[in-house]
Amino acid sequence: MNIKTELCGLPLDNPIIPASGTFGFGQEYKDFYDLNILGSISIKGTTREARFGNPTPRIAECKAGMLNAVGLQNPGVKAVVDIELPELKKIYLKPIVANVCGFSLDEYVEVAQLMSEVENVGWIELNVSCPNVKHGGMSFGTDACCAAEVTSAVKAVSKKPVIVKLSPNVTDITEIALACQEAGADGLCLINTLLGMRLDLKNRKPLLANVTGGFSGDAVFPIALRMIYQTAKVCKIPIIGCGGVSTARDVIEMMMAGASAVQVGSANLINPFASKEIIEAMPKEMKKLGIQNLTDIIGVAL
Amino acid sequence: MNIKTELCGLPLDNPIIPASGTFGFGQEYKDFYDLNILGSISIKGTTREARFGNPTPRIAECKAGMLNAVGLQNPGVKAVVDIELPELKKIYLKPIVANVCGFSLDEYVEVAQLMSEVENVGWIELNVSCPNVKHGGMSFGTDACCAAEVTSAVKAVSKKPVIVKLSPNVTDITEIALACQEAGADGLCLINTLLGMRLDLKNRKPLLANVTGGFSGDAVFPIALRMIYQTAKVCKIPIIGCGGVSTARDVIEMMMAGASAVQVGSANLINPFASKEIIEAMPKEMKKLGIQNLTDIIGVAL
Amino acid sequence: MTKGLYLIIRHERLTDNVYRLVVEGDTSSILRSGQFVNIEIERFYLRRPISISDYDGNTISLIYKVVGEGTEALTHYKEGREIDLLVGLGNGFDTDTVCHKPLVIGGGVGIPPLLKLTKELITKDKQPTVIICFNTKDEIFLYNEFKSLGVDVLVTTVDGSYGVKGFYSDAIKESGIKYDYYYTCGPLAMLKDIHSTLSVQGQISFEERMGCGFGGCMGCSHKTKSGYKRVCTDTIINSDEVLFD
Amino acid sequence: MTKGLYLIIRHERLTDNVYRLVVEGDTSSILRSGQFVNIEIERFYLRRPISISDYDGNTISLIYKVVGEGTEALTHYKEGREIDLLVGLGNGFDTDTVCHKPLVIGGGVGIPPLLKLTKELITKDKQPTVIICFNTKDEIFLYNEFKSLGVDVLVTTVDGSYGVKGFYSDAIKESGIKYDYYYTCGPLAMLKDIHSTLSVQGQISFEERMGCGFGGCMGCSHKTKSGYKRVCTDTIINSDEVLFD
Ligand SMILES: Cc1cc2nc3c(=O)[nH]c(=O)nc-3n(C[C@H](O)[C@H](O)[C@H](O)COP(=O)(O)OP(=O)(O)OC[C@H]3O[C@@H](n4cnc5c(N)ncnc54)[C@H](O)[C@@H]3O)c2cc1C
Ligand SMILES: Cc1cc2nc3c(=O)[nH]c(=O)nc-3n(C[C@H](O)[C@H](O)[C@H](O)COP(=O)(O)OP(=O)(O)OC[C@H]3O[C@@H](n4cnc5c(N)ncnc54)[C@H](O)[C@@H]3O)c2cc1C
Ligand SMILES: Cc1cc2nc3c(=O)[nH]c(=O)nc-3n(C[C@H](O)[C@H](O)[C@H](O)COP(=O)(O)O)c2cc1C
Ligand SMILES: Cc1cc2nc3c(=O)[nH]c(=O)nc-3n(C[C@H](O)[C@H](O)[C@H](O)COP(=O)(O)O)c2cc1C
Ligand code: FES
Ligand code: FES
Repeated sequence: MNIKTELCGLPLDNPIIPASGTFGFGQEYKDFYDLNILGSISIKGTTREARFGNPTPRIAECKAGMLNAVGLQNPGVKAVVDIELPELKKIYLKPIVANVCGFSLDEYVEVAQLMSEVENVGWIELNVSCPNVKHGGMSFGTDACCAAEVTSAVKAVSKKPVIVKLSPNVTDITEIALACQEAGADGLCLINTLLGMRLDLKNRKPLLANVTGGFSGDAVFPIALRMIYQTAKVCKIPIIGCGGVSTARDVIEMMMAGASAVQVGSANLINPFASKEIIEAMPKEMKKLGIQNLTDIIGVAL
Repeated sequence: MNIKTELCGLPLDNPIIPASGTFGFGQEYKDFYDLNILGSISIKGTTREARFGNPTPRIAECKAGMLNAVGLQNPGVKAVVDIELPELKKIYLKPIVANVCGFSLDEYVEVAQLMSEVENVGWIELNVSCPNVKHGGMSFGTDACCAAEVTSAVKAVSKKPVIVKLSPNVTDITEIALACQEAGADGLCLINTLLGMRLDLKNRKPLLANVTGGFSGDAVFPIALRMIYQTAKVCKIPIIGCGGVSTARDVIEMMMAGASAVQVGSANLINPFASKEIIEAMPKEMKKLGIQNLTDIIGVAL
Repeated sequence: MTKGLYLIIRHERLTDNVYRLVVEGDTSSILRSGQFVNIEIERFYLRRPISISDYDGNTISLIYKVVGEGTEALTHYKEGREIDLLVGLGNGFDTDTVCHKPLVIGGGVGIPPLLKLTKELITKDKQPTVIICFNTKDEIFLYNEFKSLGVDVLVTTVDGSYGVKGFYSDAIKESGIKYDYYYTCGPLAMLKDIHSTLSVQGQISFEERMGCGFGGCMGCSHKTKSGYKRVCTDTIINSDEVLFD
Repeated sequence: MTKGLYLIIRHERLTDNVYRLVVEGDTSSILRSGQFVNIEIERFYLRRPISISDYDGNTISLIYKVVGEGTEALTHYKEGREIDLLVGLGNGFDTDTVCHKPLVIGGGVGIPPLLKLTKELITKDKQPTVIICFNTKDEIFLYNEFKSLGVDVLVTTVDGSYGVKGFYSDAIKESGIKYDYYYTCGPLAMLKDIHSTLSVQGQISFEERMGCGFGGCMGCSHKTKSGYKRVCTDTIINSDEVLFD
């Protein structure tokens, strides 16, 4: 059984990548298992300045999922480049995915450029889809022109392949996806979180201080799968599938729908060994389904 | 404890309305319990002609939810008006919600007009959001102009309040909601199903014959709640909440977010007594939360 | 239809991946053989429909094959545990049809409902011949139960490892049995073949992916000569109404 | 941190809505009192963080209050059942600080972690005075456990139905106890009051809604004088670092 795959020309030992925001900068998981089993790691979304993010509560529970309104807490690109990435390199030897966010075109460009110069950064993941920050984030990802504009600006400076991470909170995901492809994106990651909300019934007000939050976890899988499928039908560039993945079967389903690699997000939070366990379960599930090479099934259902 | 509420000027004994497509025309449930406990009943989406709908499989399971691609199977408006509604009237004495669908503006208008003339129809529910039919259904609900156009055309002929049932598969629900309100809608129902998909891993192809289907059930609740809240913030007309409701607490949460009544859909399918059990549980949950009159909490969280 | 908690009083493995689950509870809503129950399985959103293989005043016997995650999870339910069922779904077999020597043909996990059916046919003084079809010897189940009813039971295996080698049709050919009607449940290919091959009338049991199991969702519709039917309410269709596409 | 299945060996009701759950399993990752476990509860997506009230070589004692659906569901877990825990989360109390007569102040379900803390303080030759605060007499729990350690235990109830009427501060006033440090866990209002009122240094245990409990999601951040901290990894903060907003 061969679980290797490839992403924008770079080989991956396996398709499993912990999703941005659910794996910090790797340090929190290093005592749980040897991270080098992972295909890659997508680091916490990074902005130019350090950010505390939104006030708490920032987390709410849902049936089969969760809301977060962290709001891009991160130490800022300088600290990430100077401290976090070198620290991560000590414990994780493969190229990582640098998740980049911004509140203006300039910020995206600056952060992406700095990140792309770091040796252990394999890919830039352009997060135009964070629903938890005002003026920026998702607003870039819900309009095809904006998404294209930021994509081509970042492409112009990036020394590494640029993967645009799309928001599912749109009427037509393929319109945005195609615009990014045309603007030069090397790949797409879908999906980021859906915009959701919960109330605190005792206090009769929104549970999250930020009012709304990003919905992720088991519940979102069928929506993510549909968007991957629709996008893979019309786009040529590779896709990272993401959203509600918690088993090896989910990974296979996303790859059959067109994903070349798969990110695991919230599942890591409720089971810190999730990504490792999924990787270890891949060969058994592949055998059951008669899959020899994982790359054989990418997009077979299209 | 007072569980009465009101919808577009008509009183409801309680806010619970089985959602369209999950309660047939009432007959399937009549042996399970006395339907007259229900606030109202929304009947299966009706079109001008009789329709078989989509080929099977039409149902797929998801974590915490389901996909359906029934595709508006119904006996056509004539049979509904002449047979189904009179039959329903024998077992259910209150006004019902007539869910109307079409493939053209004309069809919506014709079906709605015929329905609105039936005595036990209390409201017209304009389904501009069915994701399971090509050319029609959801395409009317994802564009503000189309939604407004069909709303005002139907308003012009309807003898009953017109509630527009919106699709959640849009970038900005408030834009569509406001357009409908301006076009004269008496109320809004949100949400219909989210567009989702599952694959059959053994056959390596989409599980549903229709490829995609409408995603409903527990999983969609936080998305529905967010859309209700966002819409209630900007619209003055009453809202029926719908999507993932399975408990009395869910009903209360939706009402606090701005819903005047609440539809229960998929929950009826996995527990045919769901709507009844929710109604019966309302007073106890209200007591726990110190709610005397249900109408007091409509929109308190806004 | 009854909804209720049923107590698992027996749960045993019959073959490598076929299990028998016997539960205790209200069976008053079961009116005919060929009806089914819809089982709630923890962590799964939809219920799983399984035919009633046998029943009496207060027990129901179900036989199921592990094909996916839901049935796999069900195997872990222990005796003594309670399980939420919708009971008495579907129309069931009509055993009052005029016939004397019906064939009862089952394939794989289509066989279970035929056990109670055969008992009913015997009670109504018909003389059923049972043909049960498997892939191979190791997959055979319910043979002794049918045998003990005192009827003729023919077994076929595709690989010939037990009984007649081949399919139901080979059993008919080899044994030369006479029949004037049939009842059948099994894989679609078998049903189609029976429908097009046998010259007598019969009743055919169908399967479809279900949302509810009791007629509420229109998820399971199929076309028949007399219009659209729902598999969950019209599980069993007279052969002259059946349309295969 | 250890993740594993822990066997429930005792589960009992202490007051109307407070329960003690004792589990057996690997405790090697628990390094200090004041750490917590994160409990997987069936049907709930997120785990529930509960402080370790006491532990030894192979058992962990948890005390929890029913406040919502998750803790309600937990009450139905029977002895003999296994439960999935992340064990040894959070930084825990530092009992090596230079002090001789620390106050240990707990309110409501902030009291549990203070039991093991008090034991540790005694082991380290400090002379703790314990103040545990409740609303009313019927809500009192752990009193005997603290008493049996041989330390002074003051109880307050808001309604005066037992012990000192009022709050922790009334107990200090009435008893005139001397102290040179404090450890506290309880409702936010109490923590704020302690922080602003007591003139000595201390350690304060915080709560926040958590996504993971081990530092992975940044869901639980709060601001301190030395920058942003995560409540799950820095549950307990020195009073001179604490910022209340
Ligand atoms: C009326 C009826 C009677 C049945 N009687 C029996 C029986 O007596 N013994 C037996 O072994 N099986 C029977 N089946 C088939 C049985 O329902 C499926 O094998 C079972 O639902 C598979 O569940 P799973 O979770 O293991 O599979 P999964 O593939 O994981 O299930 C996913 C979803 O697909 C549905 N599904 C999968 N296969 C089928 C199928 N063949 N038919 C309908 N839905 C399916 C499941 O119910 C579930 O909703 C019957 C089906 C129907 C419709
Ligand atoms: C570090 C830490 C230690 C704790 N120790 C104890 C203890 O020893 N005994 C005890 O009774 N309680 C303790 N709590 C509080 C306990 O975690 C909550 O009461 C519990 O999670 C409520 O769950 P629920 O499902 O009943 O409530 P729900 O309101 O239904 O829970 C919904 C969501 O909100 C979260 N939540 C609700 N209240 C709180 C809260 N106060 N703090 C954090 N998350 C919350 C839940 O974990 C869940 O994710 C502790 C909390 C933290 C953070
Ligand atoms: C707590 C949390 C924080 C997140 N932070 C980021 C982020 O910084 N950048 C980003 O692109 N996505 C972020 N996400 C989104 C995830 O990377 C992922 O796209 C989403 O959660 C869906 O996957 P899942 O269902 O597997 O969690 C975050 C998600 C969670 C739960
Ligand atoms: C099987 C099925 C059929 C449906 N048919 C219709 C329909 O005909 N018209 C309509 O407006 N909505 C239809 N819906 C959508 C529901 O009315 C409801 O909006 C949706 O399922 C979300 O609610 P829920 O999560 O409670 O199921 C259907 C849903 C299901 C599951
Ligand atoms: S399964 Fe719902 S109508 Fe048949
Ligand atoms: S709860 Fe996840 S970082 Fe603290």
